[in-house]
Parts: sequence; structure tokens; C-alpha cells
Amino acid sequence: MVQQDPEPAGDPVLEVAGVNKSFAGVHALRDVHFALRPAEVHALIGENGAGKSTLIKVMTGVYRPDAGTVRLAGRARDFRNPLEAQAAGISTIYQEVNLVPLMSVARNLHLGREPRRFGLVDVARMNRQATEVLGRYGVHVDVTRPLRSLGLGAQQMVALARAVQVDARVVIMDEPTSSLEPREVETLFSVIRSLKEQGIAVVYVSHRLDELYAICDRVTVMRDGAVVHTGPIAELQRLRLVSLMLGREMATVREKGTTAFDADRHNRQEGRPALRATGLTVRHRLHGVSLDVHPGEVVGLGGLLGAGRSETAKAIVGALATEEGEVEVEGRPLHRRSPAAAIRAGVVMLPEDRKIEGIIPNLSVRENISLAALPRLSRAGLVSQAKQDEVVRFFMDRLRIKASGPDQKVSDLSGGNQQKVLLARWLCLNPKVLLLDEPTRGIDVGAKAEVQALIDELAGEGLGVLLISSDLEELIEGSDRVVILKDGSVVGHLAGEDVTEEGLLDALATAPEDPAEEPAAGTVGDSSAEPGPAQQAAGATDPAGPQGPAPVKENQR
Amino acid sequence: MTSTAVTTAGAATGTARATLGERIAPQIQRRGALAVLVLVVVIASATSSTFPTWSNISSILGNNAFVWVLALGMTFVIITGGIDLSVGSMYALGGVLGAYGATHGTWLAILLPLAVGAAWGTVQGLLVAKARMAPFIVTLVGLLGLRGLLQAVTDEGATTYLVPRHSHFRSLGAGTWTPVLIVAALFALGALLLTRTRFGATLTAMGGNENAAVLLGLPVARAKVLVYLLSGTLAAAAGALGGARLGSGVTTIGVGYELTAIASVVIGGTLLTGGSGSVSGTVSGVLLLAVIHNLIDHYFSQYGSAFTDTVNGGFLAVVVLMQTLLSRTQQLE
Amino acid sequence: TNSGNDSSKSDAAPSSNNTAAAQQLATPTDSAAGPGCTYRTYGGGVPKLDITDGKTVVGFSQSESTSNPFRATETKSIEAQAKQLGVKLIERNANADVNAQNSQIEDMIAQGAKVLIVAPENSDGLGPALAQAKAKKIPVLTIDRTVTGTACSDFIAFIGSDFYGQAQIAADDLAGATGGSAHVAILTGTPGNNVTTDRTKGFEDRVKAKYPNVKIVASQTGNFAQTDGQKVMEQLLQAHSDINAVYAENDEMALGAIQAIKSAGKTPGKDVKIVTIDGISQMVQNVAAGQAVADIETNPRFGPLAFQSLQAFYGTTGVQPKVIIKDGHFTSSNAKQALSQGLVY
Amino acid sequence: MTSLTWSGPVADRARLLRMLQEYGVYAALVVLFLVAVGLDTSFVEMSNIRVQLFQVAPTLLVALGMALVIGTEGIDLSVGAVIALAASVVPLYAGYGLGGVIAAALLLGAASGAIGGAMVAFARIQPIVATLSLMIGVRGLAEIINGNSAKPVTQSGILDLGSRNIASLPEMAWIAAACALLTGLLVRRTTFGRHLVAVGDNRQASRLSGLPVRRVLMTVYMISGVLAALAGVLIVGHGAEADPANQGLNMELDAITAVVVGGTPLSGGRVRVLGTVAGALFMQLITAVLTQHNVHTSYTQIVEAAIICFAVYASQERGTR
Ligand SMILES: Nc1ncnc2c1ncn2[C@@H]1O[C@H](COP(=O)(O)OP(=O)(O)OP(=O)(O)O)[C@@H](O)[C@H]1O
Ligand SMILES: Nc1ncnc2c1ncn2[C@@H]1O[C@H](COP(=O)(O)OP(=O)(O)OP(=O)(O)O)[C@@H](O)[C@H]1O
Ligand SMILES: [Mg+2]
Ligand SMILES: [Mg+2]
Repeated sequence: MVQQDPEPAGDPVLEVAGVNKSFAGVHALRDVHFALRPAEVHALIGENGAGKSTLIKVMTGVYRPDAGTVRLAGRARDFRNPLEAQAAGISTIYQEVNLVPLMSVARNLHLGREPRRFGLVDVARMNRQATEVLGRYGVHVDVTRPLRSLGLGAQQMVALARAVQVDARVVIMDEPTSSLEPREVETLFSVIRSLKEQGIAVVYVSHRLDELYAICDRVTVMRDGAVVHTGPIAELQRLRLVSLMLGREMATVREKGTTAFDADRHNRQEGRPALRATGLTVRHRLHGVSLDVHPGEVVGLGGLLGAGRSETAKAIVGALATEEGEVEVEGRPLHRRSPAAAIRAGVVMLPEDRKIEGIIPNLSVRENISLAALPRLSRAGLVSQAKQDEVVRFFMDRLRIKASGPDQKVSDLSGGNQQKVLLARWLCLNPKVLLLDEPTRGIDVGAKAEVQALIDELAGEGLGVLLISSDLEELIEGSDRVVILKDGSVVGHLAGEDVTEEGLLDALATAPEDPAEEPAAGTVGDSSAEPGPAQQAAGATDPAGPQGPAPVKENQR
Repeated sequence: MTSTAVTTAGAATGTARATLGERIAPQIQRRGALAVLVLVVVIASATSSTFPTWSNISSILGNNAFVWVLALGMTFVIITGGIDLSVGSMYALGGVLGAYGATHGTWLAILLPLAVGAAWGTVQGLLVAKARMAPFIVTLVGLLGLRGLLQAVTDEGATTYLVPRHSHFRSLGAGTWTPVLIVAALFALGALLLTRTRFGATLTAMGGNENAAVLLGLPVARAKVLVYLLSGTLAAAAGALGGARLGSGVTTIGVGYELTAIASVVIGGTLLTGGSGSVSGTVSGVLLLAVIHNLIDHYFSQYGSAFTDTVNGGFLAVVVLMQTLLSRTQQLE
Repeated sequence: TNSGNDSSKSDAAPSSNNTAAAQQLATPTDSAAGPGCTYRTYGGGVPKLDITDGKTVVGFSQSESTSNPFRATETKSIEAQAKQLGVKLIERNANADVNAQNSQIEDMIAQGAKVLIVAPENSDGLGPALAQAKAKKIPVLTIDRTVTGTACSDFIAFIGSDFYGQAQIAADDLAGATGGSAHVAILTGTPGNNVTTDRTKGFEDRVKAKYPNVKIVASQTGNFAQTDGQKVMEQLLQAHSDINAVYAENDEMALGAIQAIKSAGKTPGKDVKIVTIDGISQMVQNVAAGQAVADIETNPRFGPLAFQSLQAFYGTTGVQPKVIIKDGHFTSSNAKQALSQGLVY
Repeated sequence: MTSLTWSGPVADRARLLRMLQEYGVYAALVVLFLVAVGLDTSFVEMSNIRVQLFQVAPTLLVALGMALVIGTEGIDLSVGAVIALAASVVPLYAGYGLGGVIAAALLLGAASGAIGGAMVAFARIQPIVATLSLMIGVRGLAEIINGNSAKPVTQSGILDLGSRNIASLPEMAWIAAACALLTGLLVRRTTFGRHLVAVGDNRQASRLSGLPVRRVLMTVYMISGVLAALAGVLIVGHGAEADPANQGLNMELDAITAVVVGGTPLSGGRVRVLGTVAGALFMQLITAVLTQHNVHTSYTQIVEAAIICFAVYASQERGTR
């Protein structure tokens, strides 16, 4: 059933043959063949849990295959660890940003290859270079701050900058855009193109199909750990692609637009809002953000990275201490501000960072789902197994969570399935208001559609939904109204017919700059002040330095 | 056009948030102990006439300097997210080996402890890095085992090795300045190692997010082995120098020193969970504890040791509390 | 592993009365001829002082936690005597840490101490402190444990018990009580502690020398603590049902042993003979009650003798290098009356 | 998924490893016991078993509390001191009979635990340092309360507690067993148990999921304190003497050892109660064998260290790679 495309032109730079890999119980890769040609952008797609990340980890020495070979430029390689893979010229951005939160941005960018003077790390130069490099990716931050003070998006850009800085033969990107918004995606694409120009091959994993068509040359489709198709992406129209991924007949895959939201808006129930937040203020983050969500409507929260959307959500549920601001649920103000209190009042938040704020890694899928609902599933502090299993089974079917069983460790699930588990955790509380921060991040088309349909349905049932998404389409088609944030304050509202991409971007562009910008100008100024010396310096010591950035600069100008 | 608008916006975002609070927070976090230290010293000097005298200060420095080296090694280990409980026992063993070696010449007195410390450190490192065992256990084993070894080499503590009267070895620990200078040098080197070398960066990185460190292609396993080797060697060296100062290998010494070391490191603002910390902080930490002990002795001794203990415990709690509150940042968790 | 917080001596009632009884107990037994050590001869001569003038500061460095009654009694005895003579006393407690003791002694010197009474934590290891005292011409009187060095140069003199001797007496008592043939279990003190070493050696040497039929079946540490003593004894009784005698290097462990013997269904004093050292009242009562054969006292009341010696040191008579306190020796014959006369601490 | 194809041999190895992790401790325990008997057949005698149970009971009690604390990714160094504290009040309340004594002791234990818990939960001080300060301070306090001499205890109720047998097994052992059972239920069956594990595994996520993180932490440290106090009373009862200066010294290390030898990871997020029981027994047997065969302290310590090392290695999780 695996159909091969006409003989590859030019022998592959990276080739994987007959690879098998299984984890306790799970057979993640079965006899996988994969060939990557020089200077091509190769899409690797598949449902959640299809084995994409696992394949990548095998190619980069994180996992060792149980069987099969990895060849780089024709030579069979057996990388014992990522270090060796990197040395051999395979540079990787792994799924879920993998950097060191507590270390400074600059440190993260240079880890392992810091510029040195007399054998000692030259901090000054390191910071200069970092500021300069990141600037090109639209991330203008004080690079001496810990990475964790950046939003996920910015962090992902740092990871990207880092990855392309090495002189690599192959650059692998596992869902690099999962938390980028359009403008950054553009930057990313320009980077990829420049890599291509240098004859560097790129493996590109994403669940956003239109991105694939925009940037990729060829595509490999995986399902249940096996390769089901390889070929030029142009020859393959969207529908076919989806059917290959899901392994269902074209016919059964109903075309339902790019997202699964149905066109017509929900019938918002007027009168008392389900959630009303007024004047939320968090030092340096939020300045008097106010919004309300009515039962049965989906309110989108728009803005660029770092606009403070996540902060807003966190502030509402009391996960982030607010200096000022009121939160009312169905007219009743929340006095004690803590996640627990919010949940009791029926307001729940799906956090943006699944790994750190979401899953309880060592607990089973069952325990992760039932976690928040435990009090309701237990009598006199004793958990009723029966009830619990019932709920868990229901939601595992409902959200089609792919796991070897309710007892599988949640950390062993694929990214997407973990996200579904978290959704389940909240849905079994049947809340009044649902705050979703990047709910479809890293979820495959099938699941994504389901989730979106689910959001629709929930709203239909009279639930109030606040939707944060970097995927504009999703935001536009999903929400009835959009509240636009910038630098932590509300700069505009879109409603009814104005809820369009243009509307959003205009609002952002024309939004009044707030005073917070003044110091910024400073840093931007002196940080990008002397690109010249920085460049030379970079050239002088770090051979890796130039290759990456240089071309990027070109097509930035 | 819009693009520029956006980038400036981005810029705004970035640095707007970089203002004051978040800027200094990490600074204070590092300097928290220092602040408390200054406070205590000022008060002490104001209230007591003997405290600021050189002879008192030298008595604090001279006799404790070597013990502080344990905290130096501990800083590295803790920054990697590990812990080394074996240093107290290693300190004692180092002293005994040093004294024993001194009877065969100064060089042996120096090399023997270093060799043993390095060897045992390596073993611990390998168990942690390769066998993936919890540092706490591995070094707990060290704490017990090394004491046993100590008893064995001194046949159950019955024999005491004395450093010969006129061995050069003694001069290494004598007086106030020699110890202080040696230790100061060690700390300076340590600071350099941590902040200005790739090794240092690796340590911090693996402490902050070991998984990422591996994926970023840092030599994590090697760094782990090395850090325990370092800690073990430093502990043994400290013990040996201490032995040189006391003029004999005291077998009962060093009990509970590991805990004091950990306390000073944490008070110094290093996260026990790893990933962030500084040698300078540890310096403040050790000085702070030493000064407090000196004061408590000075003021409370006549009420009996039980009372002094209680006060000591209370003070430790207060200091740690102050430090933690000072280093509290906006961040959730 | 924790040999630090052990009580190197017994635990007992805190009665540290410097009574007549105490006084008379505390008399030098070793009145060797020859000139004693005075301020003229000490380390080439040190300034003469009148320690009772209320201005001269005398420093007292205690080695271990006073929650251990030997230490408590010792400290109280020194304090009381100082008060009585109007001596200005400052003190420190090293909690069994040699480093701490060094730093504390120097600390007291910084505080203006002109004479020092030191109860060393460890015979070797006070080098730095003693050196500084010497340099500053401050005489040091050591009590209850010796320090290595030469009398009247590094320190004035040593006042205390003869641990080795105590152990030999214990051996004699045990042999006597068992008719010269016994299977003995030794409960030793904390490893690495000078007292342990002496008390073990003294006993073993004596047995080797004089009692061929006294067999030492086991020798395990009880860390000078009741609980550990009991645990070890319980184990040993399981392994060696033939044990019929116990030598405990302090009373606490002996008390533990008694518990162990009882819970093993044997009668202490009858099936198993016990000899122990320190002479705290609780144990002496057991001796009186016939549960133990003998208890050799270790006298903690150093106050009177210590200051008496210091005055002699600043006078003309001088102090002998080794002043051995007279220790009581309690057996079934004299235990009762000793208790009644309040000779027991 | 049809993961049966291909994954045959691999799965077997994995299963074997998991078996070792899960049941290693128990196997080791059995082996050690057989060895002990092999060396000296009298080891199986009831009297000897009783002695071992008497000695292990307090350690086990403390270890149970420690296991819970470790489950929350914490550690409690103050248990030894709490034992001393409990011991110090026994003579004071002996007059009020066993009930009074236990009540007073457990209350103090809870109080001390509450302080530690508060430092960890509210001030977010690192557990090891927070409890270290308690460890120093509380023992000091205990010594102050007790004055400076060990006090003999004669109150019959307390003595019985430490010496009586029920069904020819020590009452102490039964108490410990009961506590173990309760702890097991607490961890497996109750919401609190789940919360505890979740908090230990990912504190931030737990907080965002609305779990009462602070309450959980407080409770855990208080439980640990209470169990330690109970152990203190038993120790006094068994020794017929209250000796705060020495009782409970190094108990924290023994307890931690028992817990980790029992296979509970120090990284939190998992509590193995039965394993802890096995761990405690295991360590007790080692000491028993070595002491009974009169091995030098030095070698005892070395051997114990080596065995701990091995036991933990055998029972630990191994990452897939
Ligand atoms: N460390 C592991 N232990 C056990 N099973 C694992 C492990 N890592 C992955 N798996 C399993 O292997 C399968 C493939 O996982 P993988 O992460 O490669 O999926 P994916 O294609 O990357 O999905 P996503 O698009 O959501 O990232 C999944 O079923 C997952 O449960
Ligand atoms: N491009 C950027 N430049 C500077 N700082 C940024 C950038 N992106 C994120 N940040 C940092 O991230 C924090 C806010 O990010 P956050 O993720 O909460 O905002 P957001 O609107 O939710 O963006 P996201 O799309 O990541 O959800 C701010 O502290 C800011 O310093
Ligand atoms: Mg993936
Ligand atoms: Mg966000």
C-alpha cells in the first residue's frame, strides 16, 4: 500500500531504512523508510501518535532504533546521543520548546558553543550577538533575562534561531509553528527558504496543512507508526492528504472548510454575562484589561505574541496575582482569587504550556483525567473507582484519546493526545466558562476538527468560551467576538461582520502605542547599535555563527 | 510598513516587561544573603565591642575557612540539581589521610587525600550519571560508607595519626591568612569556572532542564561525573588542610557538616532544584552562618547548649525565611 | 555514624552540689614530689594574676552538650565555684565539634579571657587554640580529658579520672563476680572517642593479663546511649545465649542492657552480671538493688579542685602535671550508704 | 493497537525489568532472611523474630510518614528531633496515664509538623532546609523541656506499650502494621492520596487544576510529625527511659533509607507503602545479622552502605532509551 514516487533525483543526504522502535507496550515505528534529499523541504505529517516525533528522535540519536539503519550522506550512522548527531550536521528543533527556562536568553542561544576569549566565555560578546541575532527574528528582548520570562512563541523563535546557527546539512523542525502567530510564521518561512538556498535539507513537521502547501516540496505521511505515502506535495490535494493521514476513504472525509466551525454564529444569550472581568492589572503584564463572556458565545482573544493573552487567562482564574481587578461569574464576584476558587465557581482554564502547567507526567491517563473531578467522584474522601472509570472511559472515547489504555503513563502519550487528556480533565467538571489558551496547539487535523466542533457544540449548549489562538483562521472562524490585546491592554473589539483577518491586523497595526514603549526604544537602539562589530566578531570565532544568520538578514531586508 | 509597526510593538512588549521589578528580582535573589549578612554585621558591631575586633574576626575566619570549601563543592553539585551528603565524612577521612600521609612526607599528605577524594567522587558520579541513581542515595551511601572506611583505617578510631611537629604540611593550615587566602583562591576559581566556562554553563543548563540539556547536545553525563569528582576532591582537600591545622586526623570530626554546607548554599540563593545559583551567594551564605554562630555563642552560651541549639535552629529558620522572601519573584510558582 | 552528639559520659540527676562530700572526694591522690608548675615556670613565665579580683576574666570551654549530665554537673560545678570565689567567668560549648572548640577558645581570648579552663573534645586537635593561648601568654588548665603536649608549657596540668584504670577495676570486679570464668559482652562507647579507647583497652589488657577464663564473646558499640545499648544487647543475647556477663563503658548503655536482659526473660545480676562506669544515681541504685555488680564513678565535680589548682598556680606551691581525681567505687556493699550520704551525682 | 507483532522480545525484557523494580525489595528481603537463617538457624526462633519486630517498629512508623513527605517531592529531617520532643514530654504527662502521654506527644508532633509544613507550603522554603532548622531547634527544645538527665519511666501503661505482646507478637509491631495499613489506604483509595501524588509530580499543574496544594503539604508534614511522635512514645516505652539527647538520633537517615530501598523515588509523584515496610525490615535484618555475628562497626557501616546501594539500584526505574 506504500506507493513510492519516481526514483529520487540526487542521492539522499539523510536516509532511514527499515527502522523499528517500540516502547513498553507501544509499537511506535514499524519498518519505516524515509529519504531526505539535499535542498528540499520535506513535510512529515500524520495524526497525533503517528510516530513523527519518535522518528525524528531516532534520526537524531535520542532513541536507538530496535532495528533498521540511519544513513547520513550515504554513511551508515549510529548516533549514541544528540551531541553526535549535531556534530554530524543534523540540527533539530524538538516538539515542545526544549531550552533551559532559568538561564538567560543569550545563554540558551549559545549553549555549548559560547564565544570564548582566553578560554573563558566572553559574556559581553555573547549578549551582543544574541540581541543582534534574535532581532532578525522579531524578538526584541533584554537577552540577559531568564528565558522563562518570554512567552512560548518567543521561546520557540529562540530555539529556531539556535538551530539554524549551526552549520548543518539537515535541519529538523518538529511542529515549530505550534505557538507562533502569522507574522512569526512568515519569518520562519523566510529562514527556511534561505536554508534551502544554501542547499540545506529541512524536515518540517506540522499539523497546519496550508503551511505545508506553502513551504514544502515533498511530503511523507505516517499512520500508526508506518509510512503510508511519500511524494511531491503539489501532486496531492488536501483532501487526499487528510484521508491518507486518517486512513479513511476520501468520501468519508467530509470537506468542512479549513476549520470545523460551522459558518453561522452561536446564539449568544443576552443579559447577565457568564464571566465578567473588569480592570485586571498585573504589574508589567496587564493594564486594566476588561472583558465579558456571555453564555453560549465564543469570545476570541487576539494579539501578537506577548500581548498578554495567556496572562489575561491566568489572571482571570487567579493563577496570576493581580494588583487590581474584579472577576464576576454570573454576577457573583469571586472573592478568594485562586484556581481552586475559580473552578468551584465553574471557570476553568486549559493552560498554554501543556508540559509545565498541564499534565502530571507520572500519573496514568485515568488519574490525569479525573484529577480535578476527584472530589465529585468520591464519597467521604474515598474515591469511587466505578464512577471514575465510567467518566474516564466516556471521555477517552468521546475525544478519541489514543493510548494503550487508561493506565498508560500520560507522559508517554503523543503531544496531541496529552492535550486531549487535559481537555477531558476540564470537560468532566462540566464548567460554566471555558478559557482555552491555544487549545489546538500540536493537534492533528482530525483531532483539531473534533476539538473545534466540540467548542462549537459546548457553546451551543450555553457554555461561555474564551478562545486564545495564534492560528488566525481558527480565531476568526471560531469566535463570535474578538477582543484585541496589545502590550497587556485592550486596544479594540471586533464583532459580527468585522470579525475578519484584515479587521484584526488593522486593529493591531493602528492601535495606539502605549507609554511602555519608551524604555523599549532604548534597548532596541543600543542592542542593534553596532551590528558591524558583532558580525565580524561572530565571523572571527564561531564558524557556526555566520552561515545561519547571514542569509536570513538578506531576505529580511 | 505594518511589519515595522509590529516589530516595534514586539520591541515594546519585550522591554516594557523588563523594567525594574523583574530586572532586579534575580539580583536580589543572588544578593539576599549578602543583604542579611550586612544587616547582621552592622547590628553586631554596633552592639558588641568585641565582635568587630580583628582577633575575633580572625578566630571566625581561621578556624572555619576550610569547612567552607565543602559549601563550594556543594554549590556546584546543587546547581546541577544534585546533592552530596558524603562531604562531611569525606572531610573527616581527608583529615585522617592527610595526617597519615604527613608522617611519610608533605607530598603524600597532599596527594593521598586528593586521590582518595577524587576516586570516591568519580564512583559517586558514575553511579549518578551512568547507573541513573538518585544523588541523595548515592551520597547517603557515601556518608555511611566513608565513616566505615574511616573507622577501618584507624582501627575503630583507636589510633590517631599526628602530623609531625615540623612537617611543612602544618604550615598549610597555620594562622589566619594562609587558610583564608587558600580558600579565597578556591572560591575565586570556582566562580570563574561556573560563570565563565562551558563546563559551568553545562552544569547550570542540566540543573535547569536536564532533558533539554541532552537534546541541546551538551555533554551532560560527563559533566555529572566531573561535578561529583570535584565535590569529593574539594571535600578531601578541605579535610586534609583542616587536619594540617589541627595537627592530627580527628576521626569524630565533620559530623553534620554536609547539612551546614547545604544550608549555606541555599541561604546563598542557589536553588536546591538546580539550574540557578552563584558562588558569590554561597560566600555570603557561609559568612552569614559563621557570624550568627559566633554571636549566638557570645550571647547565649551561659544558658547552656540546649538553649543555644534552640536559638540556632530558630535563627536558621528566620534567615532562610528572609532569604526566600527576598528572592520571591512575580513568577507563578 | 553520628559520633558527634554522643554523651561521652553518663547521664544522671543534675545535682551538681559542691557539697562537703564533693569536696572531700575531689582531692589529689597523686602527690608526687618535685616542684609544681607556677606562673613563673609556665612557658617561660606568664604575668601574675589574681583571678578572684572580679576583673580578671576566666574562660571555660566545655566540649559537649550539657544535656548530658556529666557535662551538666561539670559545668555547674565550675560555675558555682567561680561564683563562690567571685571569679569573672565566661564560657562556650563546642557541642562535640573540635573546629568549633578551637574557634570558641580563640573567641574567648578575643573577649579578654586571661586564664582558660578547657574540657577538650579530643586529645589531639586543639593545636591552633593552644598555640594562640601560648602566644598570648594565657595559661590553660585542662580537665577530664588529656591533650597531647607537655605540661607547664602547652598546658598547666591535667585534672581528671584515669579511664584506663577505671576499666581495669571493672575487669577485676567482673572476674570477681563470675569466679574468674565468664562469657562477656562489651558495650563500647562511640568509636574514635578517647574515653572509649582507654576504657576498652584497659579492660581487655587486664583480662588478657589476669583472667584466662574470662572470654570476650562480643564487643559492639552502643554509642554511649541507652537506646543503642539496649538494641545491641538484645541482638547479642539472641546470638549468644551463653553470655553471662556484661561490661558497659558507661551507665546509659548499662541501663539499656538491663532492659534487654529483662525482655529476654533473664534476670540481670543473677543470670547476667553487669559492671559499668560513671556512677550516676540511677545506676548506683541498680547496684544497690543487686541488678548490677559494680559501678566505678567518674567524678565530674571539677570546680573546687580546678580553681584551687589555679590559685596554687599563681601562688608558690604550684600544680602537679597530673592530678587524678579520686573516683568512687560502688558495689553492693557500699552503694546504699553512698546513696544515702548523697555522695552520688 | 496491534503492538503484539514485532515487539515480542523487547516487551519481555521490559517486563522483566518492571518485575525487578516492583518486587525486587521483597525478593531481596526473602533472600536476606534465608541467608540469616543459613548462618544461624536460631534466627528463626520466635524470640529473635520478636526482637527484630520490637526494633523495627519505630523506624517503620517514621518511614511511613517520610514516604508520604517524599511523595510530595519533599523530605523531613526533623523526625529524629520530634522523637526527642515526644520523649521529653512522656515523663511530664506520665501522671495522666497512657492516654494523656500519647495525646500530648502526638499534639506536639503535629505542631512541629505544622511549622515545617507551613514553611514549605506557604513560605515555599526548600523542605530540606526548612526541616533542617526544625531538626536543630526542636531537639534543643526537647532538651530544655527534659532538663539535662535522661529520666527513668515507670508508668506501667507506657512500659506495657513498649514490651507487651499480642498473639506473641509485639504490641509495637501491631501498631506499626496498623499504621502501615492506614497509610496504604490513604495513598491508594482517598482523594487526599491522589492529590498528594499529583502535587509531588507537578506542583504547578496541580495548582492550576485547583488542587489544595498548600493544605496537602501541610497535612503531609503534620502526619509525618505525628507518626514520629508516636514512634517516640514507643521508643520510650520500650527503653523505659526518656533520653531526648540521644533518642531518635539519625532516625531521619534510617527512615529515608527504608523508604528509598522500598522503591519510592525521591523525585516524588509516587509512594510505595508496602515497599517501605519491606525496606524497613530489610535494613533491620542487615543490622541484626551483622551485630549478631559481631562484625566490627567499620565493616558494618561499609557493608550496609554497599547493600543499600545495590538494593536501590535493583529497584529503581530505568528510562527507555
Ligand atoms: N517515551 C515513550 N514511551 C512510551 N511510548 C512512547 C514514548 N514516546 C512516544 N511514545 C508513543 O509512540 C507513539 C508515537 O509518538 P510520537 O510522539 O512520535 O507521535 P507524534 O507523531 O509526534 O504525535 P504528535 O503529532 O501529537 O506529536 C505514540 O503512541 C506514543 O504514545
Ligand atoms: N516577541 C516577544 N518579544 C518580547 N517578549 C515577548 C515576546 N513574546 C513573548 N514575550 C514575553 O512573553 C510574556 C507574555 O507572553 P504570553 O505568552 O503570556 O503572551 P500571549 O499573548 O499569551 O502570547 P502567546 O501567543 O505566547 O500566548 C511577556 O512577559 C513577554 O515578555
Ligand atoms: Mg510529535
Ligand atoms: Mg500565551
